[in-house]
Amino acid sequence: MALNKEQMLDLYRQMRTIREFEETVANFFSQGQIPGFVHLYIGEEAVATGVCANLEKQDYIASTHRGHGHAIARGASVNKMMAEIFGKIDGFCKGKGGSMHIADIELGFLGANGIVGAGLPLATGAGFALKYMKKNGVAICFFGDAASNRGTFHESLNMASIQKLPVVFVNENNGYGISMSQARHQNIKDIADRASAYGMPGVVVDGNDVMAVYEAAEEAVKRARAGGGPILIECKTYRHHGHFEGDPTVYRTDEEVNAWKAKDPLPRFASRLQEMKMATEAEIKQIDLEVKKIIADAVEYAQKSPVPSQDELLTDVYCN
Amino acid sequence: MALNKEQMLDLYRQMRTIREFEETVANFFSQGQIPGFVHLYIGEEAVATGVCANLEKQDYIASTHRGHGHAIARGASVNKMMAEIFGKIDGFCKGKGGSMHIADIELGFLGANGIVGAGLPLATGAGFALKYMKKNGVAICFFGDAASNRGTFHESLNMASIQKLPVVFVNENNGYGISMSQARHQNIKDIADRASAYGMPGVVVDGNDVMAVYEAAEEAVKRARAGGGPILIECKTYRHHGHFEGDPTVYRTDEEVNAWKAKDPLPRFASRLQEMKMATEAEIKQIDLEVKKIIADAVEYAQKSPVPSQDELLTDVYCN
Amino acid sequence: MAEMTYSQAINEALREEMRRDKNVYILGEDVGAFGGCFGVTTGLIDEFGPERVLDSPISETAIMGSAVGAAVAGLRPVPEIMFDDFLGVCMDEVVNQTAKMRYMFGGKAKVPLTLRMACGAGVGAAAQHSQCLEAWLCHTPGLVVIMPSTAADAKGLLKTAIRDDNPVMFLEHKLLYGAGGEVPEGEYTIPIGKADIKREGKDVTILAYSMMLHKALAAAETLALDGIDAEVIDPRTLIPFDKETLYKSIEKTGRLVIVHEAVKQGGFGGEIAAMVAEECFDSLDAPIKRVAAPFTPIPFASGLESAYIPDEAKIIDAVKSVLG
Amino acid sequence: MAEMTYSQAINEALREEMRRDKNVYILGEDVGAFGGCFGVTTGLIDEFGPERVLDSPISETAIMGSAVGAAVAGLRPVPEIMFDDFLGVCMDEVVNQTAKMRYMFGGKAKVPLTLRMACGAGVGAAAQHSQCLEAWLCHTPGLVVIMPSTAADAKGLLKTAIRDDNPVMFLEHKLLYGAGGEVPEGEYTIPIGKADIKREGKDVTILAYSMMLHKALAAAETLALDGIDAEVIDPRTLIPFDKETLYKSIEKTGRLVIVHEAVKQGGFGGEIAAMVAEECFDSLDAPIKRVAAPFTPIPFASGLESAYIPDEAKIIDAVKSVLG
Ligand SMILES: Cc1ncc(C[n+]2csc(CCOP(=O)(O)OP(=O)(O)O)c2C)c(N)n1
Ligand SMILES: Cc1ncc(C[n+]2csc(CCOP(=O)(O)OP(=O)(O)O)c2C)c(N)n1
Ligand SMILES: [Mg+2]
Ligand SMILES: [Mg+2]
Repeated sequence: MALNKEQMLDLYRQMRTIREFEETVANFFSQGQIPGFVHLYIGEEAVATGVCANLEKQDYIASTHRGHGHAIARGASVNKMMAEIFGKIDGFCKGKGGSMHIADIELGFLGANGIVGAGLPLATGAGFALKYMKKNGVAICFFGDAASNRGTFHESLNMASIQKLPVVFVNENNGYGISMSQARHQNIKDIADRASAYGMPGVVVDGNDVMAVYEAAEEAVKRARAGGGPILIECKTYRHHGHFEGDPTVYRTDEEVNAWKAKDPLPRFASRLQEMKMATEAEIKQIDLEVKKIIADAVEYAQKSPVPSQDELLTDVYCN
Repeated sequence: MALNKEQMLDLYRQMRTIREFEETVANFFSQGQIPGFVHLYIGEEAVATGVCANLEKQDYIASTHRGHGHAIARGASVNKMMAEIFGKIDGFCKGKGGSMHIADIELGFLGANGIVGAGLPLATGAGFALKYMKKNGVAICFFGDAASNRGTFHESLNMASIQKLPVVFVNENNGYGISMSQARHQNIKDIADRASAYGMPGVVVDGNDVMAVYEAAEEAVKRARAGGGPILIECKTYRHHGHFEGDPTVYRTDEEVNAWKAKDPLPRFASRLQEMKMATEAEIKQIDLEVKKIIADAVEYAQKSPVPSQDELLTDVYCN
Repeated sequence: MAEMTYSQAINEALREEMRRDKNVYILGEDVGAFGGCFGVTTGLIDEFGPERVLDSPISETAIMGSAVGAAVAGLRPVPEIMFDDFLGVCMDEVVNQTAKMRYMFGGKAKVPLTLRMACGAGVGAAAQHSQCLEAWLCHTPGLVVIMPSTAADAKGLLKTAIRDDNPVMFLEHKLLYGAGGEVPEGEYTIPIGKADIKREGKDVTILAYSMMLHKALAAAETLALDGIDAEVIDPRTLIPFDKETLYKSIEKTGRLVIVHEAVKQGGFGGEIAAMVAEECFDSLDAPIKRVAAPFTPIPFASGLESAYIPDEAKIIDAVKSVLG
Repeated sequence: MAEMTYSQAINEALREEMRRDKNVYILGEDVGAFGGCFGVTTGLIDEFGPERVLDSPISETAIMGSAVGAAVAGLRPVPEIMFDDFLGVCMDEVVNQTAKMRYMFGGKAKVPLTLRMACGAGVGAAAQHSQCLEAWLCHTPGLVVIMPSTAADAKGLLKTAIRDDNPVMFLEHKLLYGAGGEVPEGEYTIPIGKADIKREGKDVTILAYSMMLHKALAAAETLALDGIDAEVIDPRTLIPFDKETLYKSIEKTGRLVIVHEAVKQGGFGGEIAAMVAEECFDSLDAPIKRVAAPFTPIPFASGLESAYIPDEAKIIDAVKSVLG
């Protein structure tokens, strides 16, 4: 289905929101205002954005340690996200989870996850639940190239396939698992090729092209909703920053980074919008400004939010 | 390399030894003389026999819960095996392991294993050691069709492939994981197809034809020894007995069992030997008789062996 | 009361809860037409169909991981892991996902699943099919841990577990499956976290659970012949643990013997002893004794296996030693 | 003596043992040019090459499983799991293969591997990257478990571990990596199974290990100002555990406080308390106190995380309560 102007601009706004959010987090992290580990999504915005634009209320997504982009694309409040990352009580998890555990089940967001590859069976289970309850829903699982070497990948794709579950497995192939390049961590070029081991289709997409991602996901989601079963989509992309903030990235060259920055999904889509006469440069600048304000507000929200009180330590372990 | 008469008869003798051993175990199990779980290899003899005939002293094999055939094919003493299954001190493991843990590292037999799929990383590691120590060796991993759905399969094949290890992964596809048919536990026909997910070759072989298995393994082993890396061989076969002794096998039909019994690797190879004029019927009968005696002796050996003394309970937990 | 086996009682609990709540489903290896490795799920697929009684590939990680995903998405999965020895295969899903999800998400997730598994030695299944691994689970905040010793407890507690919104680890002893017992007729449940005094006594408290409860009761009868009146407490639930019932008993008897089948070192008995030594020290008239398995993997040979498993004689010795 | 960090000391131990024995190799995620997530293996690939310092895919199951295979085939693997929190991913390989192989095979296998991993909270890494899971390992017959608290101990014990023919679980606290300490010059090793009295005293025994040893020592100094003379014992090795040193100390002081960072319930402190309550009961003049983490996953927010981790104040309180 062709997207109209408003929808196209929404895609752009979404990507810009992620980018702005991440740059802001990077900034506060470097100032020592955010504890723990922070993994940024900068450079990969087109993937989450293109995929999540296809989702409906009943759908689920499972995410990774690099989860901010997925959360924003699923529609999570940037205020609550920022507050969580700052460890504040108004965060999604009352400050108990932090960057690696932002979640909102109500929103269909099964959570970022600190265990690489752990989201794969979770999404499989959510897909099972949707099918079981006949909700006409779909579960998306985002996971990295390196995660595709974990046993959970294998077991989940196999199970989803034999149970014909409405699950779309979205591989974010950014070429590295921390310092290990894809060429060193697996002996294949396209992760999508692994789909055939489970009797499901596999598709390769330019992960820096939000429209291409959108279209591939559209087809996959439609197929899954119609009972066609799971599918594996590989999105080729790149992370501009290090694995985590503070990573000196000794394992890659400037040339490589620059080549990928030239394919940055944001300016690329902005030009495309202009070429297609969907937006003027001014309109795009306007969105950028609006987003800046929204993220600045999120920071203010987070900074104003109190830290959790000490009795929060022992609550939420069990339901009563 | 074409096999000579002696070698061919050895293959037959090996298979007959496994068959006789297993039938004897079945018999004693049904009389309540063997405790625990017993999984028999009857019907699958051609696989272990054809593969192991290619091995040298320095090589390793990793086995499964259905490991008697592998042990015998690797040259393990049937006396010590029988004693182990009877829980006696002269068994391979002093009676501490039983059927599911028969092992002999000296012999290059890394052990039967009670955990489905656990042998895959073990063989990968043994292959690594052989390569590291430049021993010109190869490690074989036997595993079932259902085991190919465990995460260990995925992680091991991937690791063996990127490290280019001399490992031959031998899938024994007997069509079932306990009661679950292959068609229900995975959405593919040939497990060998999974090899491409790791950038390694995959081959399908008639697992009831010992010569076919021998030849496929010969090539794979040669390639692995020469530094060509790992390979996956799928042997299509069938187990005549239930999953474990005592299994009522409600999950399969008599037709199916009978169709496979008609392809029984033993009479099939016996006929072939006669067709090829490698052996007369009398010679084959003679081997059968000799084997009967050997296994009867093994039973006597096992029965005469004492049970382990009580202080064995606490030894062998640690090395000193 | 009806007489039935532990296995039948569990089967009934599953059946009743599946009838009551259509969101309850079973997923495990060979749980369908095969009825499960120990026959516990026999017949359920006939009533509920393959949509609710799912045979799984050998993929414990996906069994457990998908159960968590389904649970947070609104179902009440009752996954089965054939042997608790295989917990190591899906321990990450149990500990880092199932147990922590609610807390990590600030209370905004519920994980109402019940993981059933068979534990215990005694059938010659050797080192990888005979363990009692409850101690790992009892060290994991977020989990409920239940180990019933009788058919009635198994049924009542399993029903409660399935209805509970917390993830429950339900350990069934494989030697108990065939054991018969009286089970109340009709609908009933047993609360989580309530110990049961299986025998009243005044001289010594014996705390024992699962298979060992029966050995403790047998020991108590033998001790009675010597004029020793033992109280035998079955905690039934390990997490949450009913301290009150135990402490009250110790106040009365002044002596405690703890019995479990798991390896003694690092076993849950250590936790109980430490708790008592900290909170009940003044009620104690003698050292706390633990009767549990030695620090060794489980041997195959029958004679060795019997020597490994705690028995009546060892319980009696322990009781006599604390009585001085 | 040379001053170096805990991390450097571990790096030196690895380097020295790799020089000494060509069968020693390292396998783990990003252990090569990246130097490991915490920089511990920095520079080793330059000296030993990628054949002996292997970057692994994210496949802990294969890391651990292949290490076992390589170990029985004659090598001395030193695999690394980035965080002990990921043990759940390869627990089967650790518990059912590594630990049990020798016993199951009747003594006819050796598994000389040393699994290194980082543990502990304090850096805001939240619930899945901060745990201390030694209790699981201490409940597993066949394993050696070491948790060094100083650079010198880390170096000497790691060297011994690598030479030992048993599988060793070596837990390094991530907050200690940057901590400096005096390390003996030249070749030395420290025996497995020997506790170290890090501070002599006569009024109370504090047993603490890993990061908590330092908090215990700090508490002891503060207590000294109040005239309380605490003895601080660092077991260093948990399995095998040096009972003798501990019991001798308790005979002197009559009081015991156990401190560890892991969750108290089901933690190894329970085992120690139970052991003492059973075997040393008559030397005790007061209940045994444990200072350890509460029964909750580890929170992210700094204030909550600090409240979670046992600290000096809690140790002081516990000591005062057993003295009081
Ligand atoms: C089971 C597990 N192993 C290792 C890690 C440490 N770790 C965190 S992220 C990461 C790399 C992940 O790479 P990939 O899946 O490609 O995702 P990316 O970071 O590139 O988005 C690793 C090794 C972990 N969190 N969990
Ligand atoms: C991790 C694990 N899960 C489940 C089991 C129980 N189990 C033992 S054998 C078996 C079936 C194995 O099937 P397959 O791999 O095809 O081998 P086969 O028995 O057919 O030779 C199962 C499920 C186990 N031992 N280990
Ligand atoms: Mg990546
Ligand atoms: Mg099979």
